[in-house]
Amino acid sequence: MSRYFRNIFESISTLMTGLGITWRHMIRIRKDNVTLQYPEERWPRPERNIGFDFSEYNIIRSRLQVDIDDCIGCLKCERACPVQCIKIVTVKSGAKGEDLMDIGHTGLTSNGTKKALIVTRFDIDMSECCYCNLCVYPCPEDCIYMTGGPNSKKHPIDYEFSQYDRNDLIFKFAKEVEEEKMAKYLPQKEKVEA
Amino acid sequence: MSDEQTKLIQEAVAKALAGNMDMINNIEDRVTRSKAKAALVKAKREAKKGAATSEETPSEEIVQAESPPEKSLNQKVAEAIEKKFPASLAGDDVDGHIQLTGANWFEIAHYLKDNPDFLFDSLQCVTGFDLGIENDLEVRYNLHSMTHNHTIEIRIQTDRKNPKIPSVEQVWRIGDWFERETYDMYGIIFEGHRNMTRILLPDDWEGWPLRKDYETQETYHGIVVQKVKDGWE
Amino acid sequence: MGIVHGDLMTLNIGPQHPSTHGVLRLKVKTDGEIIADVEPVIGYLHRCFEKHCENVTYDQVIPYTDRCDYIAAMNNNFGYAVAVEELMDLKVPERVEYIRVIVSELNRIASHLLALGTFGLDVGAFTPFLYMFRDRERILDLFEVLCGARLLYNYIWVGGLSHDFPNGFEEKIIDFLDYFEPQLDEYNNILTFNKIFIERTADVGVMPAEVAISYGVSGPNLRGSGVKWDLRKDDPYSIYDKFDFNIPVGTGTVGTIGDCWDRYYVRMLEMSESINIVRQAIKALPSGDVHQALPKKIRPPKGSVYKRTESPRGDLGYYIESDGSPIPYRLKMRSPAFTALSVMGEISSGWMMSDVLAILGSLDIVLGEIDR
Amino acid sequence: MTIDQLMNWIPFGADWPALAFFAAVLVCALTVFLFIAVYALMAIYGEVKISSFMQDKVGPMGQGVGFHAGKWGLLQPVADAVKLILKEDIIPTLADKKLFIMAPFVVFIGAFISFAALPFNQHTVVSDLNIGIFYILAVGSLSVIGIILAGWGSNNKWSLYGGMRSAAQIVSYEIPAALSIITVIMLTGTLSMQGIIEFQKGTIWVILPNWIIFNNPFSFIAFFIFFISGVAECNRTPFDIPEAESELVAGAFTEYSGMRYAFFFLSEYAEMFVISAVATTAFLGGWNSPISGFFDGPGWGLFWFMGKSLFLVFVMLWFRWTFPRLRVDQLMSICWKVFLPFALVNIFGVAIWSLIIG
Repeated sequence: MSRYFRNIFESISTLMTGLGITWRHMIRIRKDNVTLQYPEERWPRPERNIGFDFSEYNIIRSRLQVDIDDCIGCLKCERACPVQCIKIVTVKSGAKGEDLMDIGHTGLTSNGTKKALIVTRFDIDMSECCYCNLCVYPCPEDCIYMTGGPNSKKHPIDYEFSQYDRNDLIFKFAKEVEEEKMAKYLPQKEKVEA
Repeated sequence: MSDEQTKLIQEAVAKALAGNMDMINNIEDRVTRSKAKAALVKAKREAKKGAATSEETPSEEIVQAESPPEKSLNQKVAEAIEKKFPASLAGDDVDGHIQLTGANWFEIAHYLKDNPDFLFDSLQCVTGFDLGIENDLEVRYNLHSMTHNHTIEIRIQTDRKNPKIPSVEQVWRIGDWFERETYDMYGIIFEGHRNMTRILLPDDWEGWPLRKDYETQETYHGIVVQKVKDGWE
Repeated sequence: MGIVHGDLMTLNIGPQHPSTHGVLRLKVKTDGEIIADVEPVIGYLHRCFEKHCENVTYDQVIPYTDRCDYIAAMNNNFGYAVAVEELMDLKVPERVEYIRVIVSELNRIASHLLALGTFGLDVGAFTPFLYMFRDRERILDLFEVLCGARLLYNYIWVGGLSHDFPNGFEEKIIDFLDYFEPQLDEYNNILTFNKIFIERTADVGVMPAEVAISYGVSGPNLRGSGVKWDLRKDDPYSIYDKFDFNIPVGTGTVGTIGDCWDRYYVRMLEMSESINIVRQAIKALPSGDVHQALPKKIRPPKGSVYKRTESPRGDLGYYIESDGSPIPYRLKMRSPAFTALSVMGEISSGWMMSDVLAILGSLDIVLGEIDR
Repeated sequence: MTIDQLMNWIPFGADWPALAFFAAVLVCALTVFLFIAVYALMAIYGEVKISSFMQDKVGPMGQGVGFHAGKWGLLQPVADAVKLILKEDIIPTLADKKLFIMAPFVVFIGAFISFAALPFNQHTVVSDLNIGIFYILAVGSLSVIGIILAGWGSNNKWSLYGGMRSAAQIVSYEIPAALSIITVIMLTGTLSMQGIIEFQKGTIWVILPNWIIFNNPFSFIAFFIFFISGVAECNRTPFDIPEAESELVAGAFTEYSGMRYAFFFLSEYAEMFVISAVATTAFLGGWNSPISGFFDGPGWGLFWFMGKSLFLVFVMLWFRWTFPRLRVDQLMSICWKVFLPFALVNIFGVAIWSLIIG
């Protein structure tokens, strides 16, 4: 019998405690509120450049961006990708390190490396990308990176790149060149392919 | 806790240790009952500890007296199996693992689980294995003992064409799902398993996906299985 | 009380159901409200993890391990890294070990918060769930500062880490812990010791220790059954032997040992132990380079290894067989949630409809890890 | 205003009494329906906001450019209503069509006609029945039939579970609720709602209002028994097992969508108001001001009545966003093992109390 009443008493007291907590939260909502009104207020991006010494490391997970002028076509990023969402096709350029203006090919990267290959195709399928960042580390020219963060000078952050069609998520970075112009740079059908 | 309760608990624990669980189960008050059960567990554990220490001390003395090169656990287990089930070992090399023929596997499993020296009461992992397109299939069992805190690995090879291994599902209950998973991926049939069906893949899947010679189905329910993405040759 | 046995009704809980924690289907045979038999049907989320692993290199496996137990991806990374390091006989710098422990313990807290919150949701308490998610968000924010990702980190690499701690990160963690510790009392007040919650969970779904061991149940579920077994203490990997912490076990405080409430409360206590570990680790955090031991190319020697680590859900084992190439010959993941779910049929028959979902919630399964 | 007054105002009332009666009923019905609709929108908004505040978030907020949910999300319930109206009306092929269509209306009728006897202030009551409180208890339990119809008619196992649970629950909780009301009737000696409120005028112990809840310790307990049983009758958490979303998906309402679902929703909120209003009337002095002699009058009466009722509705919301859900057998055991004995003891207690003190 005493257990019966103790049960009732326990129920009342513990339930009142619970009610008290929700009440406290309700009247303190101005202080406790955690909601962000999304389109107007954005989540503050973690401060990267302030506290970080490791500026060479790109620690943001966002859309992949390629500076195609710096790309030497070494295929390291393609091999590093665990989901095979990067596709690169290159062609041997006749003259190493020379600008070929008619197809928009620059001979030197911003690091000063002479380019031996013309990148004719550089596609990234962001619908398959798993944002693991593994393609970023091996790049010798730092030309593939995730947008924003330390790279915001090169490219602002782009988290919200939603599209209506899935194929619009395939980003093509290589410069589009007509085939006739390209033809004269193809050295006797020696296509290098991964 | 009142004295009466304490007395009751002590009495009940004493009876339970003697094998009569009725008294403990008949305690009306839930709190007292749970306390009694906790006390019983504690008492049992202490008894076990006492037994273990009393067992360990003489064996240590023997080791010190004879001082032969210390046997590894794998060797001990292999010897015990060889003694109890002759001709069930396949291969003498027992350093990393113990290779069995698989003939008496169910009985050996029971023995390993119940033998007080080993007490492998937990089956950690069952790994199906393909030794190569030309070779056999293999199943690897990682056993673990909660009491002694030691582990061994047991491997059993089986024919690729007709893979069959005795099931240990009734020894370690988790073997049920592990063996179904292995069957699902390798097509190894575990004899004596009560529900040998696919577990992760759909029932009408063709082939055994983790075998090295597996080839993807052309169509599944009329849908062509794409090997390469559109425009991604 | 006699029970009249009528015809049994088969009821499909899932694959689309609010509280199956993913795409799980429970084939339930019921006699009115009483459950006669439960058969979990899994595989709806099978993503060929093991087949994938046989086709990618060792470092490319890590993003895949993230996606197995996506609630505690750090611990999955950790387990995999430890296993490959043992295979390669690789020694990692001390700072790396400390950082690994810190992040995986933080992730353990995050994972337990989700587990407890959704468990509360399963028994109908909505508000504690959101409180716990609010605090879990803070941990995810910390991880975002750390490695840029909120859920799937790819942070712990074989032989090291992808990044060092940013400057001032230790203070951020301490800030968080100072904020978080009092919150545990609030959770206890609003949910743990709520009488309705106790009524719903105490004495329900009792899992005796023998059953738990036979079914290979591990982690908090096993400890809830009163078995003091924690790989961090009993088979210490990494540097867990340097820390001083307790292993909470279920004691049957409000019911029987091994009931849903015990499993819940063990997780609650484990969170404060994790806080304790993180505090110790931050205090002792040495300096150093986290990248120095990263191998240029991961080519483990021939051989196999089975390594277990303690993930928030239990013993997470990786069986790796290497043939000397940079691609694993065979990689098997022994996922703790897989074994935890298999016990479902054993412990839930005889209970009522509502209890089945309470039991399922208390087992804390992640379907991504079960189906792989 | 009673129906009789309304009939007197109607010009052709004397010539066509039947027609006038019909017109008066129609006017009242439309007014009540409008009231329920507006109140339900407000209650939904309140529920959304209060639950959000309790959970450290702010709920719907219209901000920035464009036509969002209005200032502070005030238009959110309107948007919800529009969405529910425009939604496709789905009737499962294998459902029992007649029952399926009928169920929402039966449920709604139960809540709707209860409003006929609610005294909003000294004059505003559709019909001041002399058995008002009895009437409300009687028609209030109509909704259980609707829920069983919905559960059976949907031809869905979850719905069936929900319907059966709901039947057991509502029928059981009628008993403690009715027994607690009996204590009130014993004190007041009348079944009329207005009569009960009239009884509670004045003060007791100098400043405390002469409400029945303060009348004696037994009626104090009776109030809580009645209110909690009422929560159970409305199927609100912690007693929402008929629609327990984590177990039964949506219980009896699983197969409903669009306007039909809206009717269930509407009647749930209407029923909450009815329970709160009855609790207010029977225990909290109805439209009486808490400070006797001040703030009286029809306007204040309406204010006090609505204020007290809406506060009780708020308490129901508060319960919902704090507590876990009970299991079905625990629900029953609470009803039969706790509430029923207490309610019975209360009756004797009140009887003895009024013999000795009164």
